[in-house]
Amino acid sequence: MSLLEIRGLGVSAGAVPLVRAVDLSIARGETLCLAGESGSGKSLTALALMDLLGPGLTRRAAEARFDGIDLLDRGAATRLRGDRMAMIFQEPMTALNPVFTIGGQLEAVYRRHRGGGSAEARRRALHLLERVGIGAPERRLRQFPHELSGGLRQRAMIAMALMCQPDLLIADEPTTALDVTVQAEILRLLKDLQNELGLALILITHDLGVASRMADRCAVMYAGEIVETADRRTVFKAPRHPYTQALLRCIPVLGDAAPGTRLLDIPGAMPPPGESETGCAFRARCTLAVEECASTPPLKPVAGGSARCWFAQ
Amino acid sequence: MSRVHRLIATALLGFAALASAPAEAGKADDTLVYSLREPIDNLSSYFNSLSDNLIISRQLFDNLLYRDPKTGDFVPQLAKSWRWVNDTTLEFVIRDGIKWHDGSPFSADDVVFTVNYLANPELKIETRARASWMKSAEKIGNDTVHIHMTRAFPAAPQFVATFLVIYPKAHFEKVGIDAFKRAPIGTGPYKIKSFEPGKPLLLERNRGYFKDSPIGQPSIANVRIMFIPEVQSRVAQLMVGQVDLIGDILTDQMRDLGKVPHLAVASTETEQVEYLFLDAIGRSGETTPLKHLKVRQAIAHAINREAIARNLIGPNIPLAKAACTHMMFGCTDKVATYAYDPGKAKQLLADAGYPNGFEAPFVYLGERRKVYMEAIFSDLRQVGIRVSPQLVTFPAYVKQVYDGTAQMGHGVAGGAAVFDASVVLGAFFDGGGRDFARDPLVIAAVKEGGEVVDPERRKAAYAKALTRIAEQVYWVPLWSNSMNYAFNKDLAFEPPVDNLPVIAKMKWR
Amino acid sequence: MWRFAARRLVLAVLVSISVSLICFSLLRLSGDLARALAGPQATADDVVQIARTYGLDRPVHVQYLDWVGRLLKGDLGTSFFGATPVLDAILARAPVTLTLAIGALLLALAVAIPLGVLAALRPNTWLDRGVAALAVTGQAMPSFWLGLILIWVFGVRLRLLPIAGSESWRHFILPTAVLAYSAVPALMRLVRAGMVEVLASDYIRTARAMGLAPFAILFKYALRNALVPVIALAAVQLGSLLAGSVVIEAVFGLNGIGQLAWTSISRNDFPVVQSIVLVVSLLYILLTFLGDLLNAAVDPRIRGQA
Amino acid sequence: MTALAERRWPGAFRHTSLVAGGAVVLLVALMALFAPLVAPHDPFLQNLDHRLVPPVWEAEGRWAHPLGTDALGRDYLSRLVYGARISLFIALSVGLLSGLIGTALGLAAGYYGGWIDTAMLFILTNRLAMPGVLITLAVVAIVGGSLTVVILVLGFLNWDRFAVVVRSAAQREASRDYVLAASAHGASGFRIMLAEILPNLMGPLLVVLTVEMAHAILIEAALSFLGLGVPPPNPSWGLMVNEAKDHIFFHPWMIFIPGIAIFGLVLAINLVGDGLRDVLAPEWRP
Repeated sequence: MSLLEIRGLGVSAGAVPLVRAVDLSIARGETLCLAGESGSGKSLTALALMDLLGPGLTRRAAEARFDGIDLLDRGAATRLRGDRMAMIFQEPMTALNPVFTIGGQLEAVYRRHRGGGSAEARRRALHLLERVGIGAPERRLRQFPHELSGGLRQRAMIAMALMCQPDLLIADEPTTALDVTVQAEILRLLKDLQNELGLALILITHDLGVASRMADRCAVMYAGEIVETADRRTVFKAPRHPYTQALLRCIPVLGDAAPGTRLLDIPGAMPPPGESETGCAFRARCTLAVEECASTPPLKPVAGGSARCWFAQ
Repeated sequence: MSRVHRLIATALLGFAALASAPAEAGKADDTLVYSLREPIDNLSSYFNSLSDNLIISRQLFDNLLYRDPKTGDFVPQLAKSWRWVNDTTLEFVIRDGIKWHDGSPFSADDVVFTVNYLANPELKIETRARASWMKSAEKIGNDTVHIHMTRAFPAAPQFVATFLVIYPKAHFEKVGIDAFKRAPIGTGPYKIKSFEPGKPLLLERNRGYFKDSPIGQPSIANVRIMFIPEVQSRVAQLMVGQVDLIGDILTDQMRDLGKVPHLAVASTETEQVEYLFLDAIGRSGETTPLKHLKVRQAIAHAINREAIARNLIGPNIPLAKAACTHMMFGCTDKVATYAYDPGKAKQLLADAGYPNGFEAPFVYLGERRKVYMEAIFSDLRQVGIRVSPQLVTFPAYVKQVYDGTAQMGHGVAGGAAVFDASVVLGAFFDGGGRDFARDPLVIAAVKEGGEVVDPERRKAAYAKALTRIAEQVYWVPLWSNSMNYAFNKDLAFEPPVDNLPVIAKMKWR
Repeated sequence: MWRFAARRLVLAVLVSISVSLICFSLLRLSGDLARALAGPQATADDVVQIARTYGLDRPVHVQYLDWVGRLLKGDLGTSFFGATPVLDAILARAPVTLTLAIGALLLALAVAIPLGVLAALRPNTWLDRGVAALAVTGQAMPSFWLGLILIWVFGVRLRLLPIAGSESWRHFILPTAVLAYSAVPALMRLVRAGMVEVLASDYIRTARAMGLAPFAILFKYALRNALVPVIALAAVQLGSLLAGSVVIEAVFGLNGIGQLAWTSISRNDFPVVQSIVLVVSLLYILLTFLGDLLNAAVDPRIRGQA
Repeated sequence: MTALAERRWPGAFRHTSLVAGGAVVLLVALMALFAPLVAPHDPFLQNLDHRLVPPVWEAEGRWAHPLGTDALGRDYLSRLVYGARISLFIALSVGLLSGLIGTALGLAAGYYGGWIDTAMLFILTNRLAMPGVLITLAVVAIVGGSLTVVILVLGFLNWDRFAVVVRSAAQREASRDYVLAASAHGASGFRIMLAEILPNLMGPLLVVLTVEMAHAILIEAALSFLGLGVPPPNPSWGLMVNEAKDHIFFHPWMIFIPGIAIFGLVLAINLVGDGLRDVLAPEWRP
């Protein structure tokens, strides 16, 4: 049975839908990559999962369960956050509170969910800082975020997310803001931690190179919809959706892309939210587009996954 | 007491304060609440030139002489009798049986001490002019004192009656000036109950006040003096009954307050004269139009003094004909006068070469005069004289006058309760810094009047000066300065012409 | 931290020196002091005598150095009127003005912080609009006018509150309210803007993602960050409230420093005027200095910059 | 995108406020410009027989003087109309003068940096440390109040906001490509500041200008209230409040009318300023 099961998740700003009909599931120990261009709704999907949407944004879903617990019940979702589900973000520079020490911020999470004295929380924080590869953890605990480099801060963020031994970690572009060398280290760390702790990991990235290295399964998003979801092999070797195909054409060597390779060269631009209510959102940029594409295609099951295209087989 | 107890106590006290109504003034608790203007730091009229301080001094201290406001005569107060020994010496015989507030006896030594203390030119008092006429005092026998003057000073009795309050030698020498300023002891009808700067001054009746005092015995038991600079706040306090007596209010306010059922109002002329001065000799610049007699006459004709006085000054305030008030010794009204006649004013301006009028700055003092000053400007404007008014503070005013940069302006002369034409003429027509006429004829006459002691010769000299001033329109005399009061109907109060109310004379009805 | 404090301190001292110089020279622009002091009945001799007694016949720079020399010994000089030591005159009135200014600042903060936070939490609602309206009207209200109107309504019509004076805390209600109203808009806008910015910040999202209690997020995390600039502004505001109390004290008959300043200005009592200007300036410098230190204490980033 | 929208006051309110504020300011400006046509009487003409006539909504009001007459019998409406001229003139002159000083200092400090910046910041700290109200009072008390004096004193004391805003804007602009390009082409610093940087600061400058104009009107009113502002017989609104305060308890309408006029104009200018800020320079929101 999967750890997280989502059906029909949507996010909208007032009447404007930003994310539509997203189905997702992830099992313990699995890595799911949410890939797509910026603005495709990856981050919003993740934030909606965590119930962290900003003011003015609303979410709805047909079903959302985490280990059997109904995530649509706000109280339940709040109790899970930071405890069994944790999330880390793109900008380590701003994601930590500037006026509290690293230790203070880590310990606050533990005490919130586990209670107990600060000594216990401190031991846990020390242990995790060491585990995520931060040297001299005693000293780091007393430091403020601005005294740490970007890479160290992201490690501290990961440590904070792991304070309560979560079952699911959502990492929203965790390496995008970092130097290339640091990127690789952080990704390796995430992979190791996942193996060690049996974490389910949802990795959000626009970098197909990262996805191809990390993912067990991959979901490609376009204009607020999942257009293709499949295991890594299928997505990178035999993509079914024209968008996925176009994306992969942009990468020099298939399946062998180096981290940092960007999605760049599909002519045209993603339609702004709320523009097309019906039809395939990709049809304006699609080389295969025909009249039929003006009506919305369903997510069709295909070998190894499913794809939202009339032509997918 | 525990912290909780303290908190509860504080809360209860706060609640009690909220529940109790503000202290009401009035007859019921035999407390007169009198609201003055300027907050004071000390209670010595020598070390504080504010006129309000003189009012307070009046209640706490006595002078050697008292000027009867009805007759204008100087009657002995602390003195039993007095006389001029010669042009520069006054003699006073001291009463016995008078006691200071602390019970010690008043004596001639106190008088000698006070005069000699003030006469010291090194003493830092900003009211130097009130003392600089005195050279020294000398005890002649047990109860007789001579005051020697620095120069012949005919107005001396006036200064004695107004400014020369007597201090207790022994007490003063014991505590020193700094302590005395805060907790003075006098012989006056009221003594201090409490004084803290920033708080109301509380006085209580002096039950041992000497029986023969010309001001009589104090009747009201307690006095609370508040200091409220903003006239509206004073008016409001009177209206809601927190205050019994206020002065220095506008005529319009007085009229309106008179309609309030529980209030009464009164207005009086004072010993001061209001005037316009004109730069007749070009101190401010050779080109000033005011050098022309016709222009000055035009100004005198342009102002509807009658209408302004009736509407804005007060119902019974006399117009001034000469540069003095009728209350002053030496004043006369047999001088040239100029009736309101804008047509003639325009004609005179045209004759002087200003058919289209001219522009001139106009300097004046005093927030509360603003309304009728504007009326004057408006009258001048009607005949083509466009003044740009400058309402300035006293120092800036003095500077403009002394430096002669002012072309024309408004002023108030006399005052400080000196009922003598010398106080006007000696200050403004002596050829000195404030003289914009510098007319040798006037200067000579004023000098004579200021030096001789013979009353008839003084009168003649002043009449000569005043006639010349009016002929040449060096000044445009306006009217007697007035003072308006409003007070609780329960209070029997008669406004004094010297602006210095005596609380001992007030009673509850 | 110490280096930061030391640098601020040096700046504060430099500014104090130049402020004292400016105060002194500015106020010497006016007329002949001795003459003004001497009063209307004075003769020319009296004027000379007064100039000598008060040392006004000395060259200006001598007068300045003399003044500064005494200042360093804690002697602010002696008032021309009443021969009172200026320090005594100021200290005697300080309680009234400080009660007024601090009361107004506390009241303003008590209004501005909750309303600013509420408006930030509920942007684009009627509440937010109401708060915005309060801010805009507060900025446009002539305080002397409001004061007079309140006296008319509460003092004369309703007779609920005393009109003038400073004898009880009830006397302070109206003036404190009027003064606070003028200080609220700037503080409230700053709180709201700060809260909006902080609430939208990544670290608040992090805190929520970590499941921290909403109450703790709002008050411990968000407000603390949003209040960093408010502290500095509050320190500055206290200075301007002191200066702004001139008008309020005149209207409500409060005998405080503002009143002292106003009467001294209108009779050119130099020692008092220049001392008050100096004291208010120094207080401002001190407050901004403390504000900086407080900011540094709250926000570790500032400490680092020095 | 949401973050940006949240930073401003509510959208609908913002637009109405800009429109409403602008309409009031425009109305007052027109009234000031065409005062002789709008005012029913000569604002200086006194009539001592018709003093303190109440406005039409009071029992004894009459249409000859819709807003009544003052203590000298001058028509209140006419004085209000002419008073708009003075208030706006003061607001504009003070705004321009302080704007000139503040912009010059801020530009030089922001563009050149270094010791010029340090010196400017020192001057600014000094200025901020001086109690503006007290200094204004003292200076006006010494030299005497006149329109020119009031404008000069306020202009020379209220440049700080301009300087602060222009300095940081200039710092930002100075590092932009177009400035570097101009500088590479050998343009002088002075030219770059005036021709390249200044035009890009118009948005924030306009916003600060509204703030300072509103401020100037309020300060002038306070000065006039203490009797140190614009001298009579000018119908300044502050002076009208000052003259009316003598009658507050018996003729309260006298103080309400000019008080509301000041409040309304300052409010309108502030609304325009807030609106402009949202439109032109959202990053300058406090």
